[in-house]
Amino acid sequence: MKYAAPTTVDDARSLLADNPGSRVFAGATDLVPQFRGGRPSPPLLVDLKHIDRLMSLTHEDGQWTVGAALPTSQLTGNAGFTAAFPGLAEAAGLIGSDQIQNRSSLGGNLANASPAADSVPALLVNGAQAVVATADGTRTVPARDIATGPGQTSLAEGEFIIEFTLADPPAGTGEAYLRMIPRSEMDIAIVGAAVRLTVDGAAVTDARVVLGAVAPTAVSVPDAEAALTGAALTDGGLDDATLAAIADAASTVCNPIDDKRGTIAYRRQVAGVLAKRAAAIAAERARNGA
Amino acid sequence: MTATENPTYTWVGTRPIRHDGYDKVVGKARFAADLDLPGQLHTAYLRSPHPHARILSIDTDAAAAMPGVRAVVTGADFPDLDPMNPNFDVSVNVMARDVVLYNGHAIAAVAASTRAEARSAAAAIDVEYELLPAILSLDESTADDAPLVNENNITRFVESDGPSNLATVNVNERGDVEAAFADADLVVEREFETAWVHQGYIEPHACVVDVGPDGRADIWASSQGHFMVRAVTAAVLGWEPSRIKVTPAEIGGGFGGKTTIYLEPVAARLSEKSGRPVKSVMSRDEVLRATGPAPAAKVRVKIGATSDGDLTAIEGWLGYAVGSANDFAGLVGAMSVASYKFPNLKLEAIGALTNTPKTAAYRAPSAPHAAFAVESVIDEIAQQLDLDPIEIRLRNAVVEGDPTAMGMPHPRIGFVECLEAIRDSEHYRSPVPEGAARGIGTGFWFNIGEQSSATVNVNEDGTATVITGSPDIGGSRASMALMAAEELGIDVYRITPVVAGTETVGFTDITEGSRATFATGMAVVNACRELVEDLKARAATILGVEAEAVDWVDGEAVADGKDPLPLAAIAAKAKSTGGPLTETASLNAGGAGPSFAVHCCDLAVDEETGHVEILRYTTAQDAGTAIHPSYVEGQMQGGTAQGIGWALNEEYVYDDEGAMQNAGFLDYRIPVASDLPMIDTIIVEVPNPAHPYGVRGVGETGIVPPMATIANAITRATSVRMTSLPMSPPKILERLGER
Amino acid sequence: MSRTHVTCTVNGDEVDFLAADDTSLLDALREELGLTGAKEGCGTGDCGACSILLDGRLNCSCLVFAPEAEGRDIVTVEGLADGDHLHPLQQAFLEGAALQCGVCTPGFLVAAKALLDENPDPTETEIRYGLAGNLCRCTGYDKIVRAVQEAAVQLNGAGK
Amino acid sequence: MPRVHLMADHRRFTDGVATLEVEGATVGAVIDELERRYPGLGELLTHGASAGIDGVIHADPQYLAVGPDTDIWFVAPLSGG
Repeated sequence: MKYAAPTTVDDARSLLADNPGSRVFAGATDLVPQFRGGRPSPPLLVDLKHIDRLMSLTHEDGQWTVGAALPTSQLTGNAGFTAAFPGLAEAAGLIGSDQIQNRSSLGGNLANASPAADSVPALLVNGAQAVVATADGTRTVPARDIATGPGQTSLAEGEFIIEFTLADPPAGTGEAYLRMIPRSEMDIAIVGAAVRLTVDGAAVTDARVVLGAVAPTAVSVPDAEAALTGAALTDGGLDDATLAAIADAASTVCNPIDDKRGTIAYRRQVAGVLAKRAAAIAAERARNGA
Repeated sequence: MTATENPTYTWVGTRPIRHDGYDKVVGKARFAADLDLPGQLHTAYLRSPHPHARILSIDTDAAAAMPGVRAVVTGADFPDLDPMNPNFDVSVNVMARDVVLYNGHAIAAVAASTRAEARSAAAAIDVEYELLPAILSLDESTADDAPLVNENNITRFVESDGPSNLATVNVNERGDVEAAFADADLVVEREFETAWVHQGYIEPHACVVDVGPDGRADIWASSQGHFMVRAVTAAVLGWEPSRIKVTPAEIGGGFGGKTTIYLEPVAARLSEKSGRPVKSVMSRDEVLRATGPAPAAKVRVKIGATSDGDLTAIEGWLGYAVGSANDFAGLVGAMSVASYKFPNLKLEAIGALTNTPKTAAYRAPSAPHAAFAVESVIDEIAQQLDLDPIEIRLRNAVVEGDPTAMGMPHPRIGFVECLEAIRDSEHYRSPVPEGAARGIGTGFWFNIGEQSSATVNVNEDGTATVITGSPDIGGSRASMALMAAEELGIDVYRITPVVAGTETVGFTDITEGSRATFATGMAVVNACRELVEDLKARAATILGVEAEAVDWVDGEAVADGKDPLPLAAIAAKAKSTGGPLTETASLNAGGAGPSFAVHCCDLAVDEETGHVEILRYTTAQDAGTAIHPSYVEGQMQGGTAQGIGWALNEEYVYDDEGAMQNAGFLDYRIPVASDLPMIDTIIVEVPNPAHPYGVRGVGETGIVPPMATIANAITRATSVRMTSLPMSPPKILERLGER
Repeated sequence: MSRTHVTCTVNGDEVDFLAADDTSLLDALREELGLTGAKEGCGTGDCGACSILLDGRLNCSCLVFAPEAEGRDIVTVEGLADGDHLHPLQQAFLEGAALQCGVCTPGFLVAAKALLDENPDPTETEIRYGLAGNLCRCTGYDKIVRAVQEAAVQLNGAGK
Repeated sequence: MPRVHLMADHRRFTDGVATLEVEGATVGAVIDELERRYPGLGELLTHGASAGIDGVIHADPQYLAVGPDTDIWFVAPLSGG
């Protein structure tokens, strides 16, 4: 297995074109365990961290651009970004230890296509767009269209994610991400739940709810979004009926599996609990931000 | 030898910086995997993907022809031992012969110039299997028509009429339990189960082996006992032990799991075949798939009590799933639950074989499973009788002279003192925090003595070197130095404690059973006492007085009318007074004192997710005498943390094919720092009369109480009695849903 | 087998080595440079025993490919002490008995340094979460957390 | 004579008797006498038991001297972690 560290998107593109079967990587936090687990290694590893564009974080004209290979510790360490996207920052900050945080990236977390990826539900509730390097240019697609199943993506051979774009959230928006793990750290989510709410005065005007680890890919919960949209918001937060409806909707939309990390029944039940709790936090944040 | 009452010591009980500490904080300490020899080869193993299969053929030709490959071995390269040979099971576990007994069982190993080459070659070995029925649980193993797990297994310690799935049986009985249950005011009976759990040492097994052209082997190994490594490696190879020299590397944790061997004979054979040194290091995946977990268990316990809270009878059946072969020396640990004065008792423990990795000792082997059950039932009795959980235990606690489960009377023990220490602690006296609940649990371990040797040399500058053969897992060198400093009367930093190899110190058994500070410490004390006699005689010569006129006080020879003669001055005249100052002592120590512990835990349960948060934890344990209190606390805290992991999240997850699904630290979830609070320690000191300083040994007991302590707190928090370990969030939520 | 020539700074010294491209930085440090302080406990980034600083940031060296070290600045446990003068963390670990077997200790020391570099006055909870990537099976973490607290006091008291 | 205490699973050799007096100046001699009286029992005690004497467990007790007032508890062998 050879290693290459191109410094431009074009160079990376050429390396991938010239070496079929190659893999791009940023942190390799998933890749190395896969190799050690016996997964055949590719002929060439293309390190994306030397391409400035993939390592940058900018905020211009109401839009954040996050390099796909940027270590998540640099996202969580950016005060502007964490203020704008507290839930996404929380999610990014949950990917493994401090050691992992200095390697893991949003691009890797999404392109690895683990159903349990922490940052993905939070990316999706924020409507992130992925800018993808193609064989001869770039294309921009919703982040939600990248992962298609466990370990499967819509990226063609030789394609890789350059960056994500996220529009500034409207005033009165709050978001939150919660996950369930058996320990307090270092685990893969058994369930993850991201909620983003926008409020106008005393009611929710826009709601997005996405769950992780309960289906082959991160899934939206339209019924929860419907229950939230228009829901009243008081000093006490969302009312119990709305919270119950969110929990029900989240549990219903699950299509989880039994595995070493959790059972179907457990994931279903806890998906509802976390969706409800994340909604309550998002509502609180939205009120404070409104 | 008896311990002094209320002794006042100069060094014993102090907390010096450990002598090997500097090397360990600057990265210089040499663990086995840190050693490299010129020209060394690296190994890779082929391991069985099936839990039980006959090996029809192994084709290693392609592997042997691959780049960098210097040697390949299979079971055919090792002699077949007689099944009654005590090392038979280890021999088969090291390398499968005709049958693989578990998924992960070693089938072949390759030595090559690089690890990558070795791995590629191992993968190119072609094996033909005939699958055999696999037993993956205790219930399957003990079923009437169960297929045999291991056709060579004969039940130990009882008469046996042929191969069986039963590994060992241990029955203890007194009084009449049936009559006692009939008379009891309250009888509580429950069944509990526990999962396979791993010792989880951070250092994977490793060794470097160099077999020379003369056929002699040099082995550097991380183990709990290098004389054990020598003996067992020799047995597996069919060699005389003296052909092998074992140098102990630093050991990166063991907890019982390194009281046996896996790699050394294979590396030796590969070195012999290749003529090159061979370094063999397991991956974490191999550690979990192929080295010693502790048994899974099923425990049924029935306890009777009077309405006043007197425990009148206990009946218990304790079944342990011990894996594919058994060197699980008895199940006496299961009997450690008899911490109470049950007048009537009937306990039966069995070990049953399963097509899973051969189990190995893990801290207080077999006691945690049993204590989980018994301490849970006693707590339930306390709740039903509305008694304080400590009061009911105090009321029934064994004291000196009360019988153990085996009937033998207890020596002086400190159970009552530990219960009182928790009862009187700030933790127990403070109110339970809002939203939390408190649990109590106890445990004990017998501890063992065994053989140890020590040599003490006084150097020409008046310093001393203390040489023992006990691998130092948790700071025992510092304890040896403290005891020597106390005896010799010199500064602890003027003593260099050394763990020496098989050719440079007398035979010493494994560091296990909390015996190092106890038994090896006793050898050190004995050697020092002989040395002091010699020093006094030399001083008499120098001072020109009768030997009887010399006393040894604070590191000096003292005689009436003479200036005191410090040790350094005597050392400087060693040559002219009879030659080098050195003494050696060896012994087979009896009198290891049992150590009891009582734990107290506050926790909160998230009733919507089943997640448990440990909020506060206090442990009181009888150390006899704490030679180095910091490392006594460390043993108490470490055992407790392992017990908390066992209680909450640790378990082997197998698929239907017997393949471990969580063979890594990501999904085999040992506690991380943020899972735990500070673990407060109360060292109780009830000296062991059989040790010159009263040492009991503290390593084992700490892991025994946490499971019940936590279960009892969860019950008090949720009104649900958890009977299955681990008490992971899914299991707790499921039980909460049944309320 | 072709090997790549890598030049980098390790513990203040410019060094170079040859390594196959798929060699981990951990293996390169241990086998090519003889720096065996960093340990392999898992090889998958889950235990932290191989922790190093890479351009000042905490990393598991088992997850870093050796060629990635080209031109970078690396600090291992061997580089924490200033000559014979131990780093306050090392001293606190010794005095506080914050190690038993010692195999996780190098990783903890490096991780704790990274933590205190970033957050000189961490709370107990911050220490526990900051060190959650480092597994210790011997101590129950109690004495490790206390040693980091003590080292923080020492470092802050030194006027840093 | 030394008093011998048997574990429950060894009492089937003795018709359920748990405690008996057995002649012998050492534990080994006592085991030999037990084997003579109850064929098979001595073999199990030699290879599958430790002896607790005066509150102290001995793993290899063969040559330990015992007196007329000694209680010998045969217990399953013990190891540790």
